[in-house]
Amino acid sequence: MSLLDPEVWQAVEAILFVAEEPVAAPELALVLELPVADVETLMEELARSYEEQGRGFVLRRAAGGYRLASHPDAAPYLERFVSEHKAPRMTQAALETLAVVAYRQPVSRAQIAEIRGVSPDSVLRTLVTRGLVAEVGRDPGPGNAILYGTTVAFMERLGLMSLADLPPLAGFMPTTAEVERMESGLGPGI
Amino acid sequence: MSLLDPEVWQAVEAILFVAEEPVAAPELALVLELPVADVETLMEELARSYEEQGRGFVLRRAAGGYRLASHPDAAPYLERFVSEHKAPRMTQAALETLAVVAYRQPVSRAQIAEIRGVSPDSVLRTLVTRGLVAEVGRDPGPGNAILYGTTVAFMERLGLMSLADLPPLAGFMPTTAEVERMESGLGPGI
Amino acid sequence: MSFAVHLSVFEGPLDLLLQLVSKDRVDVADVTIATITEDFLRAVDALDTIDLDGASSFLVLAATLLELKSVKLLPHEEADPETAALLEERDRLLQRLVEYATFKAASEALSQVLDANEGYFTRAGGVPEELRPALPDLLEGVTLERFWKVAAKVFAPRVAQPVDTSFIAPMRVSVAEMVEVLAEELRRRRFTSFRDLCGESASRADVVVRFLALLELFRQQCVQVEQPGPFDGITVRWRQPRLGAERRGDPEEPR
Repeated sequence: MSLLDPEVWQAVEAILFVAEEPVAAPELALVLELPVADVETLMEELARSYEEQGRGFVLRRAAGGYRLASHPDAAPYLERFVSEHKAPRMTQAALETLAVVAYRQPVSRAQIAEIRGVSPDSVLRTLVTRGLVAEVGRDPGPGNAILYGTTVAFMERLGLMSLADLPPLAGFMPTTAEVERMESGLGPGI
Repeated sequence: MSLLDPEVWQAVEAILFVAEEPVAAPELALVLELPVADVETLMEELARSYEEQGRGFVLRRAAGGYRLASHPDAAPYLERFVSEHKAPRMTQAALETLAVVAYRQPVSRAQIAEIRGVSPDSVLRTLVTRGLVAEVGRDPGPGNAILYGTTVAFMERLGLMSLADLPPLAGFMPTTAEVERMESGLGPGI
Repeated sequence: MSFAVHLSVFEGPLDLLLQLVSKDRVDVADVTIATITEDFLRAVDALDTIDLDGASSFLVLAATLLELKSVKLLPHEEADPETAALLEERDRLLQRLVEYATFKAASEALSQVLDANEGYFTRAGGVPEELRPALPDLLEGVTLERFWKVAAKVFAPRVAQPVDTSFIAPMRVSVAEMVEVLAEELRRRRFTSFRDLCGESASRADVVVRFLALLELFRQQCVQVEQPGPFDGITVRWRQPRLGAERRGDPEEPR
C-alpha cells in the first residue's frame, strides 16, 4: 500500500480506534505493509489533521506506541456526561459477587464461580474499574490464578474500619427463609 | 450552545469516543444543552461527514442510542487487534440458545433446557463470555434460579434499536403441513 | 432406510427427532413411529459422547419413542386410560417439537442478521483515568445491613431442585428383573411370540417392561427376534450361546 491510498488512512484509524492498548509503529507497519518510516509520517499527519479538524480525540504517543485519547478540551463535557450518565446501579449479580469477594478474600474467579454458580468475568471487571475490588495476589498453586480482595474504598464506603468489622456469617448461617423474613422486616436487625 | 459552535462537535465526538454503550439522544441533549431535535440533526450530519471523509469509524444507531464503531471495510486489518474477532463462528447450539434467551427473557437454565431438550450450561457460558447474554436477576421461587436476558451488546451486534425490533416469533412457526408431517412421524391415532 | 444425520450432542434429542420427522421420505405412508424410533436409536448409538447429561437427554426421549412404538405392537382399546395417557404424551412431544422448530427457525434468522452486521467493532470505551472520580457511586443506597443480607443469601445452602420424574411411568417389575424372568421362560420354550410372552392379562406397563427386557436380551445376543414388517407379530427364538461367548452379566445358561 501507499501513503496516498485512502484505504491506509481508514485502516489505521480503525486500528487505533478499537485498540485497547498503544499500538507500536512496527506492528502498524506489518499490518499495513508499509515501511516503519512511512508509518511514523502517517501518524504525524494524522495527529495534525485531528488537531486542525477540531476532533473530539487526539493521537498520542504513549509508552510502546500510538493511541487515541479524548481531547482534553472536551473534559468538562465528559465530566458532566459521566456524572449524569444514568447511574449504572449496582446489579444483583455485582452485589453478590462483591459479597463473595468480601467474605472469602483472597479469592479466585474459579472460586467465585463455584459459589455463585456462574462465571463472574464481566461483573468482576466492573467492580475492579470502580475501585471496589482489586487484584491482591496470585494463587501459589498450579495455574497461578489471580486472587481478588476488596479495597480501602470499599471499606470506607460501607463505613468499616477493618474487614473484621464485616458482620460475621460463619457460626450463624441463616437459612434462605430466615433471610427472607429479615428482608421483609420481621426479623431482628443486625 | 449552538449547532454551529465547533465546540459542540468536539464535545459530542469525545463523549461518543469514551462511551461504553450507545448514548441516547436525550442524554446527549442534556450534556450539550441542546434541544433533542438538534442533537438528532447533529448526529445525522456527523454520520454523513464520517462516511464522506472515509474515516475508519462510522456512527451507528443501536440499542436506543448512538455509538461509534469501526468501518466494516477496515475489518480485515483489525483481526489482530480485536480479541472478539478471533472468536469462532457461533455454533447452532449457541444460536438456538441465544434465540430462546432473546424471545423468552428473563429465562432460567431449566426453561432453556426444556425448550432445547439439552442442558444449555456450556453454551450459556460462551454467550455470557461473549457479552451477548447476562444474568438479569433471580427467580423468586424455590431454588432461586439465575435468570438470563440479552445485553445492550446483543442489540448492538444485531443492529437493533430495541428488543421490539426482533422479528416476531410467530413468523417462525412451522407451517400446518410441516406440523402434520411431524404428527404423522410420531404415530397418528395410536 | 438409512440416511446420514448431522448431529452433535449439543444439538440435542429434539433436534435429532425434528430432522427425522422432517426428512422427505419417498412414501409418506412409510413414515411411522416405528421407522422414526429405529432411526433415532441408530443415531443415538452412533453418537460419540462422554457427556452424560447430553446422553441421558437422548435416552429419555428414546424411551418415550419406544413407549409410543410399543403400543403399536399391541391391540388396544380407545377407552384404555393408558392409551389416553400415551396420546397425551405424544401430543406433549409434538408440542415441544413445534416449539423447538420455531426457535430453530428464529435462530437461523438471527444468524443472518448477525452476518449482515458483521465487521463493526466498538471501543472498550472508558473515561480517562483523571475523570474516574466523577463516576457515580456504585454502592449508592447499599447499607452494611443490606450488604450482609445479600452475603447471607449467597452463602446459604441452595434448596435442591427436585428432579422431574413425571415422564417415568410406575413399573411394578424392573427391566433387570424381567430380563431374568424372560430368559428363564425362553430357555424352556425355545421359540415363541412376543404376544405369548406378555400373556393376556399384562398391563401396558408390563408390556413395555417386557419389550425393553427383550431388547436387552437381543443386545446380549441371547435371542433372535423377527418381525416381518411394521405392526406384524414378533417371533422370539432362544439362541444357544456360543461357547465362550458368555460375557459377565449375561443370564446364566443351564448346562
